[in-house]
Amino acid sequence: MEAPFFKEEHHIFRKTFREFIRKEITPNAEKWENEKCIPRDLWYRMGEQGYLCPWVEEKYGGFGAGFEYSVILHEEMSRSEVSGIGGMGVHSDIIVPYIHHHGNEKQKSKYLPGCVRGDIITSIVMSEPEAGSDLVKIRTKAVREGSNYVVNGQKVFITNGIRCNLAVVAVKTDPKADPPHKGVSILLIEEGTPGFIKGRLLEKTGAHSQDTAELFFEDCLVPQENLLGEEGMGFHYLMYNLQQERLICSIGAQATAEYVLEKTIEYCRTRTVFGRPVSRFQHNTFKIVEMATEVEIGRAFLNSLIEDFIGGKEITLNVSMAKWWITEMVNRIAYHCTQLHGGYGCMKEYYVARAPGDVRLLTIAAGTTEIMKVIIGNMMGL
Amino acid sequence: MEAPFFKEEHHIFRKTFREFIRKEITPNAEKWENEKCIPRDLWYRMGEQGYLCPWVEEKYGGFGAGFEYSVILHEEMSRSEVSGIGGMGVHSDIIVPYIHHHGNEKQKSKYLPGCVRGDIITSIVMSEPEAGSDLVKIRTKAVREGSNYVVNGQKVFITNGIRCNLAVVAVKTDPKADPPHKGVSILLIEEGTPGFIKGRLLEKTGAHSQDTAELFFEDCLVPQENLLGEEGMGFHYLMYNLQQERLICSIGAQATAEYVLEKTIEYCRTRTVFGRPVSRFQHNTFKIVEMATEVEIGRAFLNSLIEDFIGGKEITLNVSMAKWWITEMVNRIAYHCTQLHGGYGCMKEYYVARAPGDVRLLTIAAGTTEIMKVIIGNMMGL
Amino acid sequence: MEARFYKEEHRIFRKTFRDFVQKEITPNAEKWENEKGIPRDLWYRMGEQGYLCPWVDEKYGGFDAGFEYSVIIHEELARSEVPGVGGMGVHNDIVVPYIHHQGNQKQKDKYLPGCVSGEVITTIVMTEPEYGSDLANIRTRAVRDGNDYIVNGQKVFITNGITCDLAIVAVRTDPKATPPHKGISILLIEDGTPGFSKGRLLEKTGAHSQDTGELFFEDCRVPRENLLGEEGNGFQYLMYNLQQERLSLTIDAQAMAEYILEKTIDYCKMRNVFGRPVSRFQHNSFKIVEMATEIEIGRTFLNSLIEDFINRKDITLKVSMAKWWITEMVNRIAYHCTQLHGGYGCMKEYFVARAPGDVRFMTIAAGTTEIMKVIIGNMMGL
Amino acid sequence: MEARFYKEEHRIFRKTFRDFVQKEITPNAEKWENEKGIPRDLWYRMGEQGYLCPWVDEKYGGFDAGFEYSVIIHEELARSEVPGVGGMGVHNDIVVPYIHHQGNQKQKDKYLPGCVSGEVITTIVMTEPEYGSDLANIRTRAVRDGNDYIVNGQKVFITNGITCDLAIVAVRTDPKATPPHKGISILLIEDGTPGFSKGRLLEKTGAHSQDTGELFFEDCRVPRENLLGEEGNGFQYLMYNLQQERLSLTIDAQAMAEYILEKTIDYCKMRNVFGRPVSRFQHNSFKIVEMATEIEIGRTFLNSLIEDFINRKDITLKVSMAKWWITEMVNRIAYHCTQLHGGYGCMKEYFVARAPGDVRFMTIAAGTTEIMKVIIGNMMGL
Repeated sequence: MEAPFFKEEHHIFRKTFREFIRKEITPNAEKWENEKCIPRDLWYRMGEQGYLCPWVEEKYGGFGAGFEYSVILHEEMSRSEVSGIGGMGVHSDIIVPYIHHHGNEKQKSKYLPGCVRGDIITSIVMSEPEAGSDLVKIRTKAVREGSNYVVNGQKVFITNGIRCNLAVVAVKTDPKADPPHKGVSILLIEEGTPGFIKGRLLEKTGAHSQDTAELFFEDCLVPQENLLGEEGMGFHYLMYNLQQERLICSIGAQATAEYVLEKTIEYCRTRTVFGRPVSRFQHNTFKIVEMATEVEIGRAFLNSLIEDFIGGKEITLNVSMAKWWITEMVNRIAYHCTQLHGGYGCMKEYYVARAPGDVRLLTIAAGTTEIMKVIIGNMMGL
Repeated sequence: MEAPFFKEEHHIFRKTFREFIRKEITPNAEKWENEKCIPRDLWYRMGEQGYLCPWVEEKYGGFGAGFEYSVILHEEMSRSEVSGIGGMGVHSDIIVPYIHHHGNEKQKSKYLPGCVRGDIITSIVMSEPEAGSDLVKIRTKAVREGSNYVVNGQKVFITNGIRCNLAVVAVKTDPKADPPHKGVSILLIEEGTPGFIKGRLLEKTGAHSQDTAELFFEDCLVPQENLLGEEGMGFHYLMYNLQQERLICSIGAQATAEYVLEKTIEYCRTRTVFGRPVSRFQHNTFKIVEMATEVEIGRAFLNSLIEDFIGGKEITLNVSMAKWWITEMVNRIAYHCTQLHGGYGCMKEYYVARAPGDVRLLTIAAGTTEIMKVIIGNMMGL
Repeated sequence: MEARFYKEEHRIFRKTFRDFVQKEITPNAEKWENEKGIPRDLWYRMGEQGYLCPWVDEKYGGFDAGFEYSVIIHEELARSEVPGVGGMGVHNDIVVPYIHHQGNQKQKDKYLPGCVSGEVITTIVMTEPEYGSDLANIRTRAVRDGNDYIVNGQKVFITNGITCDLAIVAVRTDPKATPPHKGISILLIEDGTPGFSKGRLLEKTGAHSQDTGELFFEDCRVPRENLLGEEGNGFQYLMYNLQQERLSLTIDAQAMAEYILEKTIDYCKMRNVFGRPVSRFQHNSFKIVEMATEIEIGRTFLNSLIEDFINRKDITLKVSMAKWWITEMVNRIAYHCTQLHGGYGCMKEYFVARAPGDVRFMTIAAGTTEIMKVIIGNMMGL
Repeated sequence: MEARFYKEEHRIFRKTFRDFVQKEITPNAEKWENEKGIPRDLWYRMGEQGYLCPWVDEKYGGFDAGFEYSVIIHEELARSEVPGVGGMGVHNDIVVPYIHHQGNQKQKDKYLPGCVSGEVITTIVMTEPEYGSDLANIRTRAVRDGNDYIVNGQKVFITNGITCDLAIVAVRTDPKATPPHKGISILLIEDGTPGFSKGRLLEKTGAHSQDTGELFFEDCRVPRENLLGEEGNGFQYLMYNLQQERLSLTIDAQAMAEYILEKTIDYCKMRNVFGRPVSRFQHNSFKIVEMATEIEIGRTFLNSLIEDFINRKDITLKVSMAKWWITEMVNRIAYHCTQLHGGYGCMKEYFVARAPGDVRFMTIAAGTTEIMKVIIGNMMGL
């Protein structure tokens, strides 16, 4: 289904970027999977091409590009077969916006240009071993000491955790705050700051080329000027940016579902069994039709959601619906598509076989399916 | 699958009873559906044949028959295409057991023989407009006055509510009891007792030949000797008998699922569309196979459960599992089987078309699916 | 969310029509349910108000109204709690279009004004006992005899089959045609034509206030001038109009789903169990959230489909997807919503309790779910 | 619930073997996962202890042990957290039976003792790149040449494909046979036979510690005495042994499901979120209850199936049902259990996080879900 908000220039941009991915990214899928990381150099290449944070204003080196371009970048990266690329999407449209929306002029001019060029790789640092969905429970403390904060604590599940040279970190500046979320603040912590230690690369069950890590802070001294926005407003900032994060997450899930299904349809049309293409068995035909229908329906919903977002409408309710439904949908589709691949559905060389592992995280990250349902239920007054 | 606990005599009994149903019951399905009731006379005929409460001891007119016979009666009645017959099953194995297990000698000798002959039709009277699943909340009050109880209140969803001449009624004898369930007692109230008023026949969306009604008690004087067991033990009795009720309910649901599927397979084999039997389209074949598998699996589980029950084992956990899974399963099967009937799947003359309406109640009565899950969750310590 | 294509005048129209429905239709739900039909007078009242075929050209008494108005009428009728008025939707947007699109000037002049005023109730007559989905093989014969056709055959599942004044009948004019569908033509047959007899009212398992009948043709003489369009083009006309028929039915299904859930949410917020509103139990609240999400997603897809239809795009693929997914969805919703009503979920007086029976036909009529999947599969080249 | 067929000696054996697994296998899970295989030495250790093919006759070094012992070994290995040991289950109850059932005295004397001691690791070689489910059409040719067969062809998805000492290979000895399956024979081909080469270790998406490989045969000379049974009977032997293969795989799937859920329940009771154990949220507790119910139902069905098998009944229908339903069930359970683990549900160090990858092949290997449904459909005469 053609989205109403894409104009000619967007189609051209998509074509160019898809070409870039076909040449420079997809062929390295297996290599980077095994290296459990994408090469540092790719960040520079992406930056040169203007594929990182194109939405940033020109004065900071960006293009002031519309959200349509971010949508295209996420959709095409989701079709690259390289899960790790997702880390660039997180950088461009989930983390850098924090600096842009809540940072002061000094912070913006210091960091944004690097974020656009690819010199600076950012990571957003929220989760802790004891506080996943439950953000207000974070224990990482930041205590004022003169013109610094002394930060202590442990963080987990950090995307770009190994590569990052700027961490956007949620900390407790006031443990006694009531309600507790008023005690949460956000600090910008640069790589190399004494006491900022990168832990081990976490072994995931999918998305292997994406570096996810633990971070530790041990008496880490962070200058007060690295406080993002106001003290005690951290939770508020997180909630604010979560809406875009969930939208991005839904876009990635939808594009992945479309790609996995395309690949599967190709396979089922060409692979023959018992003398017929796999797709010619009515059970398989219907299975594919059911998936195609769900993909089509999801797309219609997502497009109208993107439209609302571009139109500046409040999307909390619908993005929460999209986040859980589309991410669950892509998991169903990955499951049935591997089945349709028979034995090859378990062989790593087939992208579709890797898909279940790569998409598993989607129903959990950025707010689990259950959290989404709680949010919707509350908004419905249930 | 052949149940291990059925011996030759049971097979003979089943054959005879199935024949009785084929001759005397099934042909009247439509008539009784429209009359919204089964004829009073059928109760006598069933009694004569020994098909009511065969498990009751001989001294009260029964046969002291094993539970196997009750299983057979329920299974075959579920295959009669006459939903109303269910009321007889409720009488035989759900209500009369109250009198038998908790009644005193006087009550037993007074009522049991009639229950076996069919002179006495019983009903169990628990639910109230404001208290469905939540039994401890019942408001029907029974106040001691001399040698009587004065009963006031309203009851709903009463099976055999129109026909019954003996009501087994849950009442509050002590509104202040703490915990409140200790205030619940059970009274045996005979038809004709002044102040015992039968309300309207409730219009259900299925099981039309089963008379379900409201009952009212207005200053209804019930002699103290009609108290069942001890005062304040009512809730305990209800919980005790609920296990058998849920088992019976699962047996009926399972047998119905088997029958609906049999009928549908016949139909799909003989009905042709696009020049092929309906069953020859792979999608339909697989659909039937999936249902047949679930039916088979449900049967294996139910049989082992019946075996445990006969063996006197504690079945609360497994019967709760069976109750929700099998009653939900029969609803899925009724849904897909009507689909396989095409336009006829909405035509009353087809039993399968009526099935969804007839089985809808099963996931709700005798403890909803949700209540079952709560019970299981508690037993699992979740 | 509201569709983009509605303007102020549409909102005003919806409000007016909703008032009309609430005053003149909904209060009679039970009465008409028992009468198994809606009164003739209602057709006149609807006609007076301009609620019948408002899209018809003004020169035939219509308003030349856009499809938006048809959508509104469908949606509000679907919320009336009287399934029988669905027969008016069939008349408005499924049958009369045949006369309008394929009829000649003479036929239009003769019938359209009555269709708009309510004097001419129409019905579309395709299905035969042996041929449901398999239209190309219908057997009802029409043999040329001078200036007449002599029609012989039987038809079933005819909406408005009892009340209709004008039947639009698919007949076989050439039994030797290959492919067989080229032998099908359409005749306009008036009530009262000798040899055209109406059979019994069919007893359905739901939608009781909608009259569904059988029609018989025994040497029924139909003047040749009553041939619709050209001989042998009948199948093509059916296929053409089927798209709008499926769209209309899908609109009904979506509106029903929305209404059923609204009613259920009201009930669950108001009804208390175990000291809390039913909606406050997490399982129930998640269940409602899941339904609300599916409804929202279905609505977005349907709206974009309606938009395509208004813009004269080919909707075959999308309407086939919407038809099966949304009609299956409304059945799931009816099922879960009755569950949330507990015992009342089986009591006829509750609209939601009747809903499962009322929506059951939707996955079967106008092309079963399976047929939709076959169509989509073919279009996808599977 | 425990199966009827277990006696005291079985319980003792289970306890001993479970200790062995906990000591010698589970602690190496990660190591062997990375080595993509289990050490040769483990085969000897298992052999010493009598855990390899205990069912083999004593005269060949076995214990003549009943199938109950095989079941226990399968179940405990499935709980070891090391999918690789599944290869031992394949050796024990899937491959070696070929030699035992269809081998001649000479072959038994030569190979069985080694199979029991662990010196001979076996593998069954059927699938080819172009022929998965469609066995009758395999192309690997074996041409008679004097006292040898000359074998040419390629095989894929071979469990123990890297470590095997003896391959039991399905070949085509008569390309002209009609029906084609009559042209299939089975050869015993020893590691080291010239022209028999082992290909690369296949990179799977799960079950990493299980070595799965490709095998190539290039003018491989196999003495005629290595023909298993009679020429042209190969397909029949495969079909015969497939029943036990499916039963074994189903036992693994069921045991996995039980273990995954146990681990998840432990986690959900211990892990706190929003101040409550994860298991205390009604949605989660219902989810767990639903899984526990499916597992219980699956277990009952499986036990009755095992009982039939032990009693030499024909299990084709039931094992086909169990195979698809239980292997699909374990996949659902792996999915929901990872969800209940939140972020840790994607972290390799958690067994439950690896489970979705480890169980994925189960609905595909030994006959896909779709093949099972075809078999059942045929047996039901659909």
